[in-house]
Amino acid sequence: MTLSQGILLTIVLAPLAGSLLAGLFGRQIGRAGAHTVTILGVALSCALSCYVLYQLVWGGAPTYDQNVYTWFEVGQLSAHVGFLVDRLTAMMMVVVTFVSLMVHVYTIGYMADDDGYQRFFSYIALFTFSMLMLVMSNNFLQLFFGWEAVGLVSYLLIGFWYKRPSAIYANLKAFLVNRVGDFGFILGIAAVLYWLGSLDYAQAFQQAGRLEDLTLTLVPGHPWHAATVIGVLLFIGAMGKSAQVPLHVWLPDSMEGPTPISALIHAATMVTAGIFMVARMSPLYELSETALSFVLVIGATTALFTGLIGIVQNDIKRVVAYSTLSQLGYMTVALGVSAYSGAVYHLMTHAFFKALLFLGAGSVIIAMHHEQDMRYMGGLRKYMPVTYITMWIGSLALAGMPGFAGFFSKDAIIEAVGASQRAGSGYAYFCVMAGVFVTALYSFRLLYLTFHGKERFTVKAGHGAHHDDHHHEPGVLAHPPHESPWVVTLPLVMLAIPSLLIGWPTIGPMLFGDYFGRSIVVGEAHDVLGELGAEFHGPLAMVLHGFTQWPFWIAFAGFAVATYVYLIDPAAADRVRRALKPVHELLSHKYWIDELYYAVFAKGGVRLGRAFWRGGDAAVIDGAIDGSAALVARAAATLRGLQSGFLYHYAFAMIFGLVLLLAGFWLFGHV
Amino acid sequence: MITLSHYIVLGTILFCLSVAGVFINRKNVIVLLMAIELMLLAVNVNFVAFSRFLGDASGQVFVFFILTVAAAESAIGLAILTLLFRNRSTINVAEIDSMKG
Amino acid sequence: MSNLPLLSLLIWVPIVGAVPVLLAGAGRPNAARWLALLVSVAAFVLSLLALPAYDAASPAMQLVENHPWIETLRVNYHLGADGISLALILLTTFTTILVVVGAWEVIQDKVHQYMAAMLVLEGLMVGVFCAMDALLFYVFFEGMLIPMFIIIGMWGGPRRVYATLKFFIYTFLGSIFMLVGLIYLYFKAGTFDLATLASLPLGMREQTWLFFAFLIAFAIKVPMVPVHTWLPDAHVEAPTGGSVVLAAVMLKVGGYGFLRFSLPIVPDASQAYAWVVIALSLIAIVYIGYVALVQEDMKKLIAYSSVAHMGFVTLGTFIAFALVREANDVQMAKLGMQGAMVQMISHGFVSGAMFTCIGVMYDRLHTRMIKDYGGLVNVMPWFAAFMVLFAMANCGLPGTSGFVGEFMVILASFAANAWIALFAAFTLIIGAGYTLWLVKRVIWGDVANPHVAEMKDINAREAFVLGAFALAVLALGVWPWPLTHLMDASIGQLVEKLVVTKV
Amino acid sequence: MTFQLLCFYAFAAVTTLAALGVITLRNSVHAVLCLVLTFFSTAAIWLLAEAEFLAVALVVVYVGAVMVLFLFVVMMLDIKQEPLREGFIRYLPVGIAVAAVMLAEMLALIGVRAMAQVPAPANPAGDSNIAWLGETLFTRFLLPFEIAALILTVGIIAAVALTLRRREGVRHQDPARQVAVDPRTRVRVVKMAAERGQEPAA
Repeated sequence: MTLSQGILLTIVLAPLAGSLLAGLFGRQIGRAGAHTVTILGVALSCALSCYVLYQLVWGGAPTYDQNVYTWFEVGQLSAHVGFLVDRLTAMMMVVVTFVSLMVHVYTIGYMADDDGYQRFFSYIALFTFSMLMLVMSNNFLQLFFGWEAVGLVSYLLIGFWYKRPSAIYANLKAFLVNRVGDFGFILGIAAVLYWLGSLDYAQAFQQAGRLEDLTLTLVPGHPWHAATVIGVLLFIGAMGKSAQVPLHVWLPDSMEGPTPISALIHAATMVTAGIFMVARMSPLYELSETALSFVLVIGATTALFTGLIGIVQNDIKRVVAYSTLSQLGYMTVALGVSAYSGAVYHLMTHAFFKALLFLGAGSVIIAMHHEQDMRYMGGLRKYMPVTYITMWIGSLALAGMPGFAGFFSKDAIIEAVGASQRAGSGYAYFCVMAGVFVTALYSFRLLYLTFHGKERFTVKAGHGAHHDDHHHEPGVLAHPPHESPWVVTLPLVMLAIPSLLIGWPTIGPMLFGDYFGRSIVVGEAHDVLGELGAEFHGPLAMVLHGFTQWPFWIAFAGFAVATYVYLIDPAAADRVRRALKPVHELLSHKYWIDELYYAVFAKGGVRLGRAFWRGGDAAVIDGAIDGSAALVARAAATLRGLQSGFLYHYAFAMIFGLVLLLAGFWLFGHV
Repeated sequence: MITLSHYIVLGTILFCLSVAGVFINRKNVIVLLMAIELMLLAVNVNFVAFSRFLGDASGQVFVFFILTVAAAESAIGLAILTLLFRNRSTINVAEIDSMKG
Repeated sequence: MSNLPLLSLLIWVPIVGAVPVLLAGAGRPNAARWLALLVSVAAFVLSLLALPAYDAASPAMQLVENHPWIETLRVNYHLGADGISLALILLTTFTTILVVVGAWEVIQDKVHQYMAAMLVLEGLMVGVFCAMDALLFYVFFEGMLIPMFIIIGMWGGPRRVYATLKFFIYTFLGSIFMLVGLIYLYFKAGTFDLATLASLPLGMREQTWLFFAFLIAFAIKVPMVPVHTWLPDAHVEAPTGGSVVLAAVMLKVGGYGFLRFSLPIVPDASQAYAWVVIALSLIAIVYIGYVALVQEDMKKLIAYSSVAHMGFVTLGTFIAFALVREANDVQMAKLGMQGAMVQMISHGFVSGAMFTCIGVMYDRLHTRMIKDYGGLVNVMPWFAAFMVLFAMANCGLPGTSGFVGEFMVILASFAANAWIALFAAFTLIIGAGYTLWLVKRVIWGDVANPHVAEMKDINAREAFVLGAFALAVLALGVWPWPLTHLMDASIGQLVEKLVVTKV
Repeated sequence: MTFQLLCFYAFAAVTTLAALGVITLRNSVHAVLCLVLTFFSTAAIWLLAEAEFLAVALVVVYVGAVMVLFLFVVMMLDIKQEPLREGFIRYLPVGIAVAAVMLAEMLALIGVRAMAQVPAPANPAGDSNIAWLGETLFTRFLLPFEIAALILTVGIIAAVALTLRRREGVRHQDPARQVAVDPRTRVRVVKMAAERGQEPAA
């Protein structure tokens, strides 16, 4: 049983076809047509992905690694477009297409009265195509193609409501910050090609041993190991895409996009591309302790410090966004301690419960008539029970409640960090532990503020009867909130199921078994998951064990604090805020990083550009050019006096010239 | 016996006289034209002499052409002069400086 | 079929075709338009015919025509094409059709003269790309200036006189140096034949002088920093079609010149001074990127971005030296040079398309200032789609042609020196910065003012032009193999010759 | 001193003096006459050099045609002489100095003494200078000859074109226009609505 190229091509191209149909002929096929074709495309893709996964895991199909066509050929060097489908890829394919399918369905409800309906479907189908290209790639070139293509779609979707100044600001920012990451990424690819001689994964990994003795000297006297250079450069790309500190600033702003894409792109799939990429490159990363330590520290910093910001956010989507940042940090930490399968595993569980949380938040937003501020919510549980329950499931999974999907992956990561000997792992261990508390705190804060407590909105019938997304008065609704239609709740339920259950059957094979086989390579010396695996006695044992561990109690502390401050004694929140005013300021301004970047890079760039333009181009270069022209003009004006217009002056000049010439001949002989 | 030098010296003297003429009659176009004729004549004398002494007909052919061109030149020169006089009632070169830069 | 003098036809069909266009006269603009379209399509078909006649596997000059021209000087009418020439010729004929269609209703004044000038320009540009005799090359190289001079000077904007003079004097000054160099070579070799000149042994001192003579000529044409300031002015004042041809094809003559003259004739000096060109290219990429960022005039912005993109062409060309001679990495050198060539072709499409887009906007609002626009997507959705696509190509998004060349050049330059790659890769950020900021201010947002609100979406003719560009951009981005295959053998040979020193 | 040499000196002296007259005489008419004399004596010197055809041509063409043209012009134009003489005295020394310097330089360059010894070879023309000249002219110099003819024609046309002027208000017949008359342009038949007579005021 082998994988057929036809099926793989169909998986990739079906969403693209849907996207093109919906995008180019949106007007002809109408709204229903648009969502039908794209959903059909993605559904087909999802079904076939599941089939591929089945073939690989149960059908015993070997890893598929073949080129589809040659992209370019220069001498002996060539680049191709091709697929590498192993179990890692198959898992990603299933996650991507499944979440994407859920989001497609959900969008029918969420975007029901938006003018850009067809366009939106076209975009998200295009995104599915790009993401599949990314995960299924068998070479760096195609990886970069997918990498940038998802960035493009993200750009288009963040700016989907292009009339909003904040949206088009956010999408520009997202693209540019990602570009900073790509800057490193492309250099990383260049380094791979230079040292390993191929853009093809298989060939490059085969040559990875060559990196041992190679160094690169950028600053004289400080040679760097080739593996470290490659690792760090590629990881800079991942930092952009997966929003790691300090390139995390774009992700919270990306919430300007419609909620479905926040779920799909900015939580479940695209932002995890960086994690996937590092896991894919594990044969290279294993060669450099330094690069992995770098990954570890960055990840740990992201995990804790962005989570902290989440505590003070009032926008429901932003809370989830910061939580995403924090969870991405966890995944990165896992990568940093060589627990690649832990990272990928968390990626998978996170995709489900974070998509769930976002879609749930979206459902709340629909109910609140596009009000996103949690300060004007509260008590929603009686209006929208399905959303309420599924949100609880998602939050518990996020907080790492034993038994829920998030528990298995997160606990494994924390244990792995604890077991790791790598430089920086102490710091990382502290961060992830503290992060557990923070995660629980903001998760339950969100739940309490939204669904519990008193209703902090008023319903005023007849006020603002038009159903649009700009509200005049915060907290004033035209209609009472109500549960969302089935197209919205169905995906919630569909996502809640894996959020609840996916951990049980998968933890064994994926984390401690040999599910990933040779897709992920871990060096003998730092195989922390292998060590943990020795103590693994099935999921039930792990769950039970989980209740006795520190992370559970830390999370419980977070839950307790949240419960007291936001449910039992709401006034306490204000007291705490006042008591910790400087800290609150720091967090609510997100450490002033945005302001700093704006001042230094955006403003500074423009100022520098203006200086170059006015100073360099206009003053120096054109000054010299125009100056030389002016010099000629002045010289000509002076010499013009010689042209008196009098015939005899010219005649005299000629005769004098003749005399001089003769004198010359006479004096200097017969030359 | 007339030697080549005789002719050449004569040509030289004629030429220098015409140069002096250009200098001292700087305002009278007619005399200027005549001075130019003299210059050409001086050249022609040399040509004829060289042709004779080198035994090459080319020299005389050239004189022939110079005469042709000189005739054309003086015809046009005089025409311009006439035109000039008709338009400005003077042939004083000192008053003609519209070519001034 | 195979006996047709295809290259001669490619040169002379447009030039001769310009005569009836001119004769159509001012009274019959439609006749002039259709005739010009007919001629340009004919030229394009001819260039397509050249493809099957060309054997991409062989690096030799093909489709050669060699007739004595000025026998006393031993100058020959010697034409020939390799993969590089052919690619550029295709670009030329393709662009000309689009320019002719693009000018259809836009040019109302003296249509016949405009069209004729374009056709003559096309013929001359093709001539530049297939001349195998240095003097013939020079004649075409200079001749090209004349129609462009006329196009900018007659159909240009308010400051067109300044711009044309600057354009003309700059480029003319450059080519004078080249002429001096060529004459020196002529006295040395007794011929202007490029193949002979390429195998002519030259001392280092001579090579250095010649190198700088060529450098000045081609650097101005490309243009490289710091002799680039004619380009923004010329672009701003030129009519849309003029800008398109200028950016899409004429700048390529500079890059082509480096490949045909500097590298084969003075390889040792080129190697010795490659660092100059590389440094200037990097300055172009970074410095010009910043300058582009703050432009207020869209055409200027794209003009500056052209300078930055052409920096990749020169970088890719000269990085080959560092690689071949110092790192002994022929493979990467080929990649770099191939990247430079792909970048040239791609930049032809992308910048041509960008200028066309600006032309479309200008036709409606008669301003090129960014601040006069905003929220075009509301009123012109199809146009916005095209514009965003081309903007993405301009900032080198994979899947569009803009990516391929930059990618290759960055990969190659990393092999030469990581610092060079570092600066080159900076374009990813700054290129995206200026392009997308432009898009943000022009395309996105709410309708900025009542004038914008009245703008009509593109008509069928404009859609055809933009669509053709879009197809080219996407095709080249998704599958560059046909192009790289076409040029591979020629570039391989060029790089292998670099190894041989001439001193 | 042979007779020929004597003649040469005589004619040379006349030539020089006449040339001097050309540039110094106050009256233009006199100057032209002096120029005529210069040409005459030069023609004589050319005869001594056995260039008979050119000597004759000089007299016939130059003296006969060109100089007469000069005379015509000088006499036809009513030129005030006085302003034209301004600066004559002032520039005289300069003129003489320049001429003298030039003469000295030229003579020094030519090397008069060295050439004084060159004897005249046998006349290559043989008996007929005209045949000799004509043969050369119509074989080796045929094209220049034709061009010279063209130049003369152009000169004539140019001279005529320059001096031609159309006078306004001169009545004269133009036969070409008279013949080319088209009756349709002469008579125009106009159709008008019949005019109704004014009603007499009651």
